[in-house]
Amino acid sequence: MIEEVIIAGFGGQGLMLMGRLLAYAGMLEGKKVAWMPSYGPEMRGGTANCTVIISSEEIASPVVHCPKAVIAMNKPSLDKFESTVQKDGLIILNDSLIKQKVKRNDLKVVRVSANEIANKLGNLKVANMVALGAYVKKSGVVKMETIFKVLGKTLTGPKEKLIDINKNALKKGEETAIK
Amino acid sequence: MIEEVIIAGFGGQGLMLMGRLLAYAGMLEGKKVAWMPSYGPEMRGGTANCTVIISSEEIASPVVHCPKAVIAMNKPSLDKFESTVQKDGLIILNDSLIKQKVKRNDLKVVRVSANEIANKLGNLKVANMVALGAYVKKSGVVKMETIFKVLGKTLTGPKEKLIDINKNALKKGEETAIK
Amino acid sequence: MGEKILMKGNEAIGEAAVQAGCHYYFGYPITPQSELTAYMAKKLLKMENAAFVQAESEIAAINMVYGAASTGARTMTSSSSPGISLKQEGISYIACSEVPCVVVNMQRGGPGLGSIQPGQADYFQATKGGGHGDYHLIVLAPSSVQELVDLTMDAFDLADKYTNPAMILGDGLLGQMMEAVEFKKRQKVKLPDKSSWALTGCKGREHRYIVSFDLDPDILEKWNLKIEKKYNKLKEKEVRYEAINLENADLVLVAYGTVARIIKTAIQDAKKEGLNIGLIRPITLFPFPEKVIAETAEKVKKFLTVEMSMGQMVEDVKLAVNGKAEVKFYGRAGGVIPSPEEILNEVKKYL
Amino acid sequence: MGEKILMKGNEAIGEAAVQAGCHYYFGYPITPQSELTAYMAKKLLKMENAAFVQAESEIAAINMVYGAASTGARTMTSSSSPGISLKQEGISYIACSEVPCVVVNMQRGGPGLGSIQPGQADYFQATKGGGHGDYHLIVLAPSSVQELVDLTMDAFDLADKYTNPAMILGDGLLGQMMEAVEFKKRQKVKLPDKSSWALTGCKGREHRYIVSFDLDPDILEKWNLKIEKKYNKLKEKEVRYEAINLENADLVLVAYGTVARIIKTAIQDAKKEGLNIGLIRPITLFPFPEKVIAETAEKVKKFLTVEMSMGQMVEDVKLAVNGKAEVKFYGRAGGVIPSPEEILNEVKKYL
Amino acid sequence: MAKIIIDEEKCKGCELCTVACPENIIVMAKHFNKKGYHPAEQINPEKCTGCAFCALTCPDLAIEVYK
Amino acid sequence: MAKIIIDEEKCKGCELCTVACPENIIVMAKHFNKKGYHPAEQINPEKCTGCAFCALTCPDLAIEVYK
Amino acid sequence: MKKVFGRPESLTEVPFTYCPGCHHGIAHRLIAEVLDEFEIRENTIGVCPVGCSVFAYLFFNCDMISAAHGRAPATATGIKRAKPDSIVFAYQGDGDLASIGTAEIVHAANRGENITVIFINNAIYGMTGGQMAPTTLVGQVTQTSPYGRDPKTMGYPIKMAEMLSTLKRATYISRVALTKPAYIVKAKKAIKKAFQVQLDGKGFSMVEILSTCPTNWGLSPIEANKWVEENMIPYYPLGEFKTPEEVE
Amino acid sequence: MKKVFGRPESLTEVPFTYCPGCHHGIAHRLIAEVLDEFEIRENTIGVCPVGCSVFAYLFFNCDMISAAHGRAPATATGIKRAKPDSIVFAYQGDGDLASIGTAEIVHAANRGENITVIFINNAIYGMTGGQMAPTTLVGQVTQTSPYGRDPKTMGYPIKMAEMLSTLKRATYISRVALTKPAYIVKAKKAIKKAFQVQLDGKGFSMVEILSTCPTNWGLSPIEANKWVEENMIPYYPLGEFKTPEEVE
Ligand SMILES: Cc1ncc(C[n+]2csc(CCOP(=O)(O)OP(=O)(O)O)c2C)c(N)n1
Ligand SMILES: Cc1ncc(C[n+]2csc(CCOP(=O)(O)OP(=O)(O)O)c2C)c(N)n1
Ligand code: SF4
Ligand code: SF4
Ligand code: SF4
Ligand code: SF4
Ligand code: SF4
Ligand code: SF4
Ligand SMILES: [Mg+2]
Ligand SMILES: [Mg+2]
Repeated sequence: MIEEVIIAGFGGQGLMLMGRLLAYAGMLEGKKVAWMPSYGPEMRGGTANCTVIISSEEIASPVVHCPKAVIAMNKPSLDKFESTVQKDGLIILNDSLIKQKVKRNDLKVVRVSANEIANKLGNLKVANMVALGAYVKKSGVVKMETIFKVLGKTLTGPKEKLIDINKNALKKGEETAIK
Repeated sequence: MIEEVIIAGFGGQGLMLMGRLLAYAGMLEGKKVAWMPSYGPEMRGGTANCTVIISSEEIASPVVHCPKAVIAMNKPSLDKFESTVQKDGLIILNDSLIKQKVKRNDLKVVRVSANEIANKLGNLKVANMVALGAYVKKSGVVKMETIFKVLGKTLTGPKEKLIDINKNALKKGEETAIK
Repeated sequence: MGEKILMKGNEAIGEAAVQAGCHYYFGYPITPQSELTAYMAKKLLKMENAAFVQAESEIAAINMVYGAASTGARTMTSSSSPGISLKQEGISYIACSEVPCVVVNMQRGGPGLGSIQPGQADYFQATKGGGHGDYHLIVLAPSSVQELVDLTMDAFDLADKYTNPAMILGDGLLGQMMEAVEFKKRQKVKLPDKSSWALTGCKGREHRYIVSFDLDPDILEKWNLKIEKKYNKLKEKEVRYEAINLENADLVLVAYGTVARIIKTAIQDAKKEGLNIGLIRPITLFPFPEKVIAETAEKVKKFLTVEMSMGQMVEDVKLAVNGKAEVKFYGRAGGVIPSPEEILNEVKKYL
Repeated sequence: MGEKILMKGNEAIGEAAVQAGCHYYFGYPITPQSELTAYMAKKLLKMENAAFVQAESEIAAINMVYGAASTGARTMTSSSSPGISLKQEGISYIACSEVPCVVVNMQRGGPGLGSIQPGQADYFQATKGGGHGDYHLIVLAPSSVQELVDLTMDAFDLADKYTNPAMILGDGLLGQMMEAVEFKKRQKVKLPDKSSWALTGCKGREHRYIVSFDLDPDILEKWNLKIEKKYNKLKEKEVRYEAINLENADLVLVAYGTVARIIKTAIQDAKKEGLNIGLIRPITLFPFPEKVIAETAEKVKKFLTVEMSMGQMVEDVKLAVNGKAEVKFYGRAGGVIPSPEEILNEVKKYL
Repeated sequence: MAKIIIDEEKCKGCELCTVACPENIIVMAKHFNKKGYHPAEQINPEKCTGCAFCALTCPDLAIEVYK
Repeated sequence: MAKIIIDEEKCKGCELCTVACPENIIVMAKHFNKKGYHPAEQINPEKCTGCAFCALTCPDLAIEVYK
Repeated sequence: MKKVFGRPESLTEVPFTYCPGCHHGIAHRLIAEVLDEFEIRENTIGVCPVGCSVFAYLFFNCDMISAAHGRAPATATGIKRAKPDSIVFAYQGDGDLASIGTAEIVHAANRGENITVIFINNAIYGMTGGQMAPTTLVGQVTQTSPYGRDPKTMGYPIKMAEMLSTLKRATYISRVALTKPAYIVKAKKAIKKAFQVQLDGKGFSMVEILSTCPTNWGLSPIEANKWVEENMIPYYPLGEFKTPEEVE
Repeated sequence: MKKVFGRPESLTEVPFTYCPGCHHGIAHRLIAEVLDEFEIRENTIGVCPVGCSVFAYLFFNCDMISAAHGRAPATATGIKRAKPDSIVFAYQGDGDLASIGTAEIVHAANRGENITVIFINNAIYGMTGGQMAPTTLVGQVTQTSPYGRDPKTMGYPIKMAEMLSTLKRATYISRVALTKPAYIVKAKKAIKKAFQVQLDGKGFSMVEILSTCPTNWGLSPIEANKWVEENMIPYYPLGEFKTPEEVE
């Protein structure tokens, strides 16, 4: 089994954290994992992305040109990555910021109003967790419990109080994925 | 015909000038010439030397390990170079500063009291010309007139007044070589 | 230890260095290796008998390394391509003085300011001597975050063993990616003791000095010959590489670091298509695994070297093959990473 | 002109540069090339529309060259081994930006501070790229004071023609020795006009810029490919070498610069002993005269490369010979100059 | 009588103009621009004096002032 | 009562000691030392006060002072 | 109504790549306005540094060259010596000018090179993600001073304007800020004066601009401005340190 | 009678390679005497520069390292950081310290590295045969200022002691000369003070020594001393520019 996902959006949307949580979870579930960020000044204002690979085998190339799934947190990301997704692949998109339709019709598409939901939860910053929740549910790459466990290990000290709202965001995302 | 001479002594004894005059003269007589100084901090206080090659053919290697002749202006130079002179070669030595004998007996040796002679002429600095005069005469590598001509071209402006004393020094050297 | 943790390549180098007893770091920020400098700051600034200095420049950094390492302390600096170019004079001094230390180069696209994407175009500089004079670095080329850890630790041992600067030649991709790593307990290797040369103050002994020059060329030549001996010993004893199905391979790929990883995917894909492709992955770039390549060239007649450069290591491959087989080259430059697909297509051209 | 004058190698380079229209010089003193810096000061400081600046360092000097040359002016800097190492970052920038200029390296013994005696151990640095990234300098290797003059003038033409930095790779001996030289009238060569890229102020045109980077690796790769084209053209059109009795030679020596001169004496001595020894003297080190060597290797089966180094150019010789003949190496390091006798002895070993 | 024009797409939502304006008539819009920022917008423009403080402060030259 | 010892072979004939000596009792010898310099030598030593000015100024530590 | 404030001709149409609220943009605009007002755009060659402003060559509508990190003053020297009739300015960050480029700025100033340097002091390495600069304030937390800058091992923030003012041929040296319209107007005056010195052939001129880096300071642009006023200005006094009058 | 003046233990028996009358020799002796008097020879590591004093490692009877040209302060920093309990001094010429090594000396001083720097200002590049140094006087003729140093294109002689004194962590900075016994005695006091600052862990200390280069000045040693007194001292005032008291 090998799962590749590219998580893309604006710098500042918490993309890197999404990826790290995912990779961490994969590791805890005994898989081989690799996390690869885009880096450099492009992150300044512009769009950024990271790639996560979770596999039962050794991971050879850490560079993914055609991922199984894409999480597009804003419009430019969808424009950039829609075409790269593998046939019958998965796209999670943040329709708070993406109004247009996905052109390809072979893809599974989950639209999540991440920003609105996050706003309702009281913190726009957790929009990323909403999207991640939807992805984890839909792809089944790791168990949601593992993500929760990782959250606990990651958000420590002052950040600990943020665990609950992040969990709720993940759950909300999960729900939208079920519908 | 190819003639190689190493001119050695203390920095400050005017060795480089001796070599340059010689090379310049060789050039004026239509020969191929090369002048090669020792360089660097060793010149500071310590001994210095330069090599002059005058040849009717293209000069291949400018580095001379066994010269036809050596002009030794001080004791360390004699110690260093006596053994390198070619068989039956020539040594001009400044016996104002070199008391000991030349060990090899295959060599033509001319002892010149360069400092004393120069002092008599009124300027210790022309000791180098005394030795050069002896060498030019003994080796016959270039004509003394050519050296005079070169002196004229080299000592210009304020230095012009030094031409005569240098010529005299050369002549005195010539004489010692004849005796 | 023993348990796996998820770590960024650059930080993994830092942790490995600290665990290898490197408590003195001098560096200057540059993408894509800045996380390493930051990691050393976090670690060393709160350690006893340790020092982290953000130097005013790469030049200052390498010359601080020269000083610290001359006292016998394990010392490291790191940078990326342009910054490494600035260290060349200092590296030449250190190699000539035979002072052990570790220099990390997480290569980026070049030349010039280039790009900040991964590259492999500093191979010549690292292996032939980008600095002046005859000298070599011990050059190690990791291809995973775990290997970054293991080879960083080895680099310090090798540097001490041969009193020679060692270089980790990585790239931006290895530095930026995260993988699960394990800091294994290592059995102590016996290393020469430094008390015979380190500058520690001359209490109870003659004063000594560390210099990189002598006005007498004959003496300087003796130094060169002495250093040369070390290099020959390195070639004899320390060559490392990974070889993958060379037996009756139709073609053998030669690549190091990140590219070698990508090639493994290409080789798997090739198998599916019934193609039997081999791989020789040099782990030490200096000393270069010339023997295994020469031997392979007796059997396999087609070699393809793949680099993220316009063709540098390929010269060492050709020197090793020495006309016995055909050596082709495929490269991407300026920070572009080749894909398994394009490599496989390239392979097919020559089959 | 036309008449012969006695001149020191370093000063001859300076006079040649000025006559070639190089009126901007930026340098920093170092033995054994300081006379060149001094000569440029004497000449340029009393010229109109000219500049001599003693830079605060070699790094400042090469970056001043970058600026001055970017305006289209013929510009030069010079140094010796350690100073050249410090220029590597700047050289990589200039090569990437495709700005023509001339860099002189009068090599000394290395590595480190080394000695101030002549050396040839910066060959790798000069020809493979001591700086980071994929680039090459046009490298010219004179072996007499007259050739210092002629090749310096050629260097400026080649640099302009290929908008690429050119290097004169000499050594301390050539710089310090005096020989009779002639400044021949040269027929004007047609050179590309610089107005298409030089920074002159954007009056009456779009603003333009000279840069050495792009964050998009694909664009940077295109630059690399563009530069690569130039290098291939250089290899095709500008290779220069001197060949001496290759016909039925028992052995062919390969050497450049000072060593090649010394070898000529050895060859003469060999003749006296009835030995027929050939010589290939590369005049361009990049592009390297690989074709003539490859062709010679079809006939002559013994090559001996002689360098004042531990063995650098010999790799390019082997690459050219590509296994068709035996390639031996003899070198002296650290500033030692080999004698004709020892070279001849070495030759005899292989006959 | 003066007016300003804010180029929504140039705006990066830094809010510096909002504090620079002596009339406090610049606020941040609720919606996002293409870059994903909440752009600045002017409220009761009739109050604008054309002092150009907003434009002076804008790092991205998103504001033009007319008088 | 004091005295100095000048090591002829260490001396480089710079003459600095001759001007440093308040008693003007250091002069340069006529002969050369092995290095080829005229070494400094002390005249009428009885005048020496042992002030060590000569030694202080000597760049080559050629002078020792006893008291 | 006519436009009383718009984009200067000396800026291209390319939008800045800087983070929201970053002062680099304001500094760029002020320089461009000065080039416009002196009508020297077509005769100007600018040198951009390595730093967040590495892209400045895309933004300034005049000939530009991108120098190696810290070497902008050397490259500017080369240009000015080869084209003395052109106007040359170098734009540098504090890592670029005050750290790796220390020798180059000191000696360009000491030689009295007839160039103008705009020095963006934002107390941080912006482009590389927030490491300590020589100008980083005591106690300030950065990637490479994670426990705050400790003067015992890292020294005190270096005052370049003051240090360079000790050099005789440094003709005009001043320090300005951009946190409010009044300061911005003053800053422009200083930049104009600096270029005037160059136009008059009077030698080296430099304007140090206290700037913000909201991204790496971890502050909003508004908070960042406040931080400059409350922390930087008290340590880095604003004003002119050297003016042509003081130089014979 | 007993010996009241002889060779300090901190000097080896190796005769100096300096030219007749060169002040390097005096400077060496003074440092050695201070090491003797503090009894720190066995705990001292010295850093020699590239310059005529490149051979200093043969002369000083303590552990030594020969740094790259201009980088002695960086190398000294590395040593001191790795062995804080040792005494570290760097010996540098004016080309080494004030030209190529500008960044290294400025930042070693600014960091307040607890090292001592002896700075030999002889207004020339001695070892390379007499080129202009940043400290060369106006009008002075050298290999690279053949028509005399022209301040318009080469700037004025740089006053390092004054410039470095603007840095807070530069604890002790003074300038001395060696042209007469009285000065030599003062010079030794200054060097002793500088090492005392290091022994007290108070930070960076530097003594600038105005020296002669008879060889490249083309003067006799006696004339050279006169030249220092008549030309250098008036431009480079002697005295202490920074003392520990002034530093909190
Ligand atoms: C030789 C070299 N060293 C290091 C770097 C990495 N680098 C790029 S920008 C920069 C410093 C940026 O800080 P600053 O000069 O303050 O500019 P800012 O981004 O803050 O405006 C560094 C260290 C480089 N590109 N080249
Ligand atoms: C990188 C480098 N550049 C240049 C040189 C050549 N060089 C040797 S010493 C020196 C300067 C000597 O002058 P100074 O520092 O004043 O010392 P001094 O000889 O006057 O005591 C120079 C430029 C070198 N060795 N290394
Ligand atoms: S011009 Fe002045 S009043 Fe009008 S919006 Fe801008 S700041 Fe406010
Ligand atoms: S200052 Fe400019 S960029 Fe910032 S919010 Fe106002 S208009 Fe937008
Ligand atoms: S000790 Fe004093 S008096 Fe005696 S010789 Fe020396 S200087 Fe003269
Ligand atoms: S000072 Fe020393 S070296 Fe000079 S003359 Fe006197 S004794 Fe000789
Ligand atoms: S990182 Fe800082 S300096 Fe760079 S653009 Fe962003 S805010 Fe400006
Ligand atoms: S050259 Fe000058 S500095 Fe060097 S030793 Fe001679 S006198 Fe002293
Ligand atoms: Mg900054
Ligand atoms: Mg000096």
